Amino acid sequence: MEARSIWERMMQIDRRILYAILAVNIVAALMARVAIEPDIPPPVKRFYDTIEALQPGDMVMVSSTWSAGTLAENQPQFEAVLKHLMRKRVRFTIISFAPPARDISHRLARRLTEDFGYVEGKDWAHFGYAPDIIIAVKGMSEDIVQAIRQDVRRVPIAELEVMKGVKSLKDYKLVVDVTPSDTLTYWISYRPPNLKILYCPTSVMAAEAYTFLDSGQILGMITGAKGAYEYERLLGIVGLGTRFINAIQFSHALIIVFILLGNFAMFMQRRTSAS
Amino acid sequence: MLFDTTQLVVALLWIAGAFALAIALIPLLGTLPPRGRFALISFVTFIAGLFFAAEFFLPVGEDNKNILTDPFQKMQGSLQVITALSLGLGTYGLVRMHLRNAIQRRPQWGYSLVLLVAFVVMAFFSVWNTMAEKGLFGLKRTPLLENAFTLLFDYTLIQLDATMFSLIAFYIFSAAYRAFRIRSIEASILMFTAMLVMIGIVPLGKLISDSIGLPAVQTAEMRTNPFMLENILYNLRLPQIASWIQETLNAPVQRAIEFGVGIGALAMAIRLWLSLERGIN
Amino acid sequence: MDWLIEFLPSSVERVNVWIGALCTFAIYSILYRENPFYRFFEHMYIGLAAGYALGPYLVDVLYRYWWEPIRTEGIWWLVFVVPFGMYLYFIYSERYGWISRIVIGALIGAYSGLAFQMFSSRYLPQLHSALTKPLWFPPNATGEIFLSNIFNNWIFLIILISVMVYFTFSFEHRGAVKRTAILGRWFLMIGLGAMFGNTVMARMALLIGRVYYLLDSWLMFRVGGG
Amino acid sequence: MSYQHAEDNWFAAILIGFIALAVLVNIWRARRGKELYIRRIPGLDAIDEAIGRSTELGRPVTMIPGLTAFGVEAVQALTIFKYITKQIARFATPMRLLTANATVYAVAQEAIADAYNEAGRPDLYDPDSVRFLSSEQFAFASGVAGLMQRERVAANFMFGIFYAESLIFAETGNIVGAVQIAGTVSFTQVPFFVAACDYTIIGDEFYATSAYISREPVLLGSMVGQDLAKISFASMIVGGSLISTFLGTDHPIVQLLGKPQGWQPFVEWLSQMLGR
Repeated sequence: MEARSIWERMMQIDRRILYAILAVNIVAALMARVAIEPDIPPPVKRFYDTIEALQPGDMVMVSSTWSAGTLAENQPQFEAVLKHLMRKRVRFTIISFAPPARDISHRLARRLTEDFGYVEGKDWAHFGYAPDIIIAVKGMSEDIVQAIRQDVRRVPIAELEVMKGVKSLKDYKLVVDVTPSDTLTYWISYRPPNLKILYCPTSVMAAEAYTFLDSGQILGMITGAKGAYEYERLLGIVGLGTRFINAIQFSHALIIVFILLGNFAMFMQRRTSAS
Repeated sequence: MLFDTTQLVVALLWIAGAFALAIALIPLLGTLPPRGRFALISFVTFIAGLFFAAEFFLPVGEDNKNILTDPFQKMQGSLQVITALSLGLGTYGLVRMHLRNAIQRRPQWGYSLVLLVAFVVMAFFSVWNTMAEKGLFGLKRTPLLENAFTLLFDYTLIQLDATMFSLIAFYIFSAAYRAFRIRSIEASILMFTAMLVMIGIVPLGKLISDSIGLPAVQTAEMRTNPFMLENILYNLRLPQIASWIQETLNAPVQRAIEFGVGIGALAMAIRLWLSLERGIN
Repeated sequence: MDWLIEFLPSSVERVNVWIGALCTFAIYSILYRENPFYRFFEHMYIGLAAGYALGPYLVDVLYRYWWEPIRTEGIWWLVFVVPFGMYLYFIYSERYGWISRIVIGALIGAYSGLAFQMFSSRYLPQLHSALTKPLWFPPNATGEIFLSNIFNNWIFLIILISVMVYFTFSFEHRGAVKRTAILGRWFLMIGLGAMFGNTVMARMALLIGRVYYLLDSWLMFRVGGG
Repeated sequence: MSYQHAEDNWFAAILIGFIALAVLVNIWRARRGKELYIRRIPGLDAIDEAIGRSTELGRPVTMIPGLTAFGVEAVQALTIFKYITKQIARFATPMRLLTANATVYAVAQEAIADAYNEAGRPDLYDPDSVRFLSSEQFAFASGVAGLMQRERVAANFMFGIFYAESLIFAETGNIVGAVQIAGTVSFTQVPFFVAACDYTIIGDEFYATSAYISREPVLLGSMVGQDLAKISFASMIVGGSLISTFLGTDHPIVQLLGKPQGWQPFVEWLSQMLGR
């Protein structure tokens, strides 16, 4: 039997070894304490500038449809955006289009608002969960009291102090869509014409969104946990994005190295078998 | 209170009547010949589509509404109700299959049993939880419900869900090493772009560019004078390349895809609306 | 020692976290090989997911969009929605199976009808944006326009048109059209490459999220960064 | 920047009307027996080549419609699988069609039996060659991967709608050295297919492939109508860009082409022009 060349063995490496390499790489990178300053990409900068331009007391809708499945991507975004909104003393309301998303965003918002002295019902509110996004967005564009009726704590919307002077989505300045699924289409299609959209997708959906950034259908975008890291640097805070970024970038580096290695091994093996 | 009870009874009577009507119609429908069946299905399909289409196309008044705008909400709600019922259909199929496995003691029937037990327990707490939220039938959120729901949902279902999703990372890594070969021009363009984007969008890309001494900022002079050497070097920074790929090269590609998909979806909507699609209806 | 005491499942909270970790390891065990442990948790997962859906996606929807409007707003015609929606369940019947197609037809029709607003709102602003990219310094320039913007506008137009040409089918591609289409396919690969790079990042982030859970919540290591 | 109703810019209604007309008129023409032309896409040559190579090896061919639920895409994927089956039936190459959906499974059985009949080799049809593995994503994926490795398939065809499991199929096919052709409308999965397969049929090409094979009038007519729509989009983009360049980006004609509230300025401009 012919001895297998090192290249051949390299190409037929057990996949479990590869899995282990990836896992070790991620654990090590999560533990590492190095920080590299990022370059801020234009969509993140525009996101930041749009919120910076808000006046205290302006209304913002946060559409939060993520839950633990994509926590690593969406929680850093959600936290960074909320902190920025509260820093600007802006009023905001949250709505979810999936039940687990409601629970997780309400819990998180309650914890975050405490630090900024925001009072639920007075400075912010959670509208709970709406099963159908078309009904919710179209309804809220006309009349929020009618469409939502009561907040997540079952307090009637009309009695919330935060809703003073606010009748419908037309009185909002912005909607921030934090999402792992296709909620953006519905915000784009059914919102009132003047409501601006900021977008926090998981990275999978980011590439496709560039056409909307170009057309102005969305004004800014934070791409996954990596984007949250860039946003955290703009805000000058340390959050989950900062914790995850090393693991993200070193896993990218690892994959690139292994793609190159795989191709190199194939090339060498072809050369040796040809000669 | 009395008024409320009367209203409840009336509502229940209406619903009972509607069910009676639906059941009474079945034998009648059964007498339809195949051609009539197809005509009926096509007609219902067309009418359902016509409502939503007309709401969009009809002229609107001062308040930005036409006569169909208000019923729109209720129609859309009905659509949701029917979709919800179809969920029951899928659940029924799943439960039926595994019940059969378990009862007939087919191979691996133990796992079917696990599935059924998990289903029944979770369904019980989930429905209870939903009803308690609405205060239906006087149900409340008790500590038992809270604890059971936290355990089953937050610490089991959600964990399993997140882990299932994250498995793909391992597969991607393994596939990247074993399957992504320079086999054609296309695959090479794709891989090369992907690698540039992957390194350019993370801070490592900036670090690499900085360490080989490329200028870190674009001055006003460089903007107005794009052929300056500094400006060319600046644009060769990995973050700048990645940004440019995504915003200038990728955006028009995505838009062309969008147009193709949008036109295709519109054409398909028209075919389905008018029941022209063969093999489906 | 303190760490060990805290680490062990000694409170309800810790038991929950341990169960979460157990679920995670059970699913990851498939990476080694298919095994009964994995299969047990996989079936549990399917059962739990199906059971959970009934609360929010069936009971809640029926309550909100059917029962409540009937009861409180008195919209009586809604009573017909559920009985006729139930015709769906005839799908399992040999004799009356076709009746379920009436309801499916209504769903298909409705989604077709909704397509028109979606088409207008989603694609027309993109069309408008595609044709407001001046190919030279325009007469009504608002704000600064640089040569690089003009250059990028040309690239945008060329890529957009060539990819669209690639996706035409009703005429023979030959000569210049063929070359444009081939170019279009190559440009397409650039877009797909960008999607690929971002997808890798997303998947890695989700895995990192799981590892973070194990390190932070389960092992109680404070994970650093920065 | 959004459309609540067609009145926001009647151009929307005009454009939709044009596309609907283009599609319906061409479907009508095709039904009347008019031979509509659809070009043979390169993907089809790739399919034929893969069939040729697998018949030389004599090992089985796998066909996977992914997780595609029964619907338009499933019907079209089966059209393509039927075509492939007819080709390999002539050389008696064994085939496996693996599904994750019970309805697709039932329809596929019928379609494959038909294909063997039409190829004149009903004796070759083995009911066990069409299989329902599992409706669960990864259980299905590991089932497919196992089968591909055990039988060392020579060619692997993947057509339909795919999700994250696409990677596992493509990687496994690669390991066993199969010729792989994929065709999907799921753009998020296309990168994986391009990187790991020999040829990938992308987006609308998938519909064009099945229209080409089946010669179904509705599909052909629709494809031609969609092409007209695409050509009109492209010409509006080129024309609009020129107007933007020479007359400014806020010219009424430019506003008409897709901008919400763009109708009114256009009508005013038009009446001014006509009045002069």
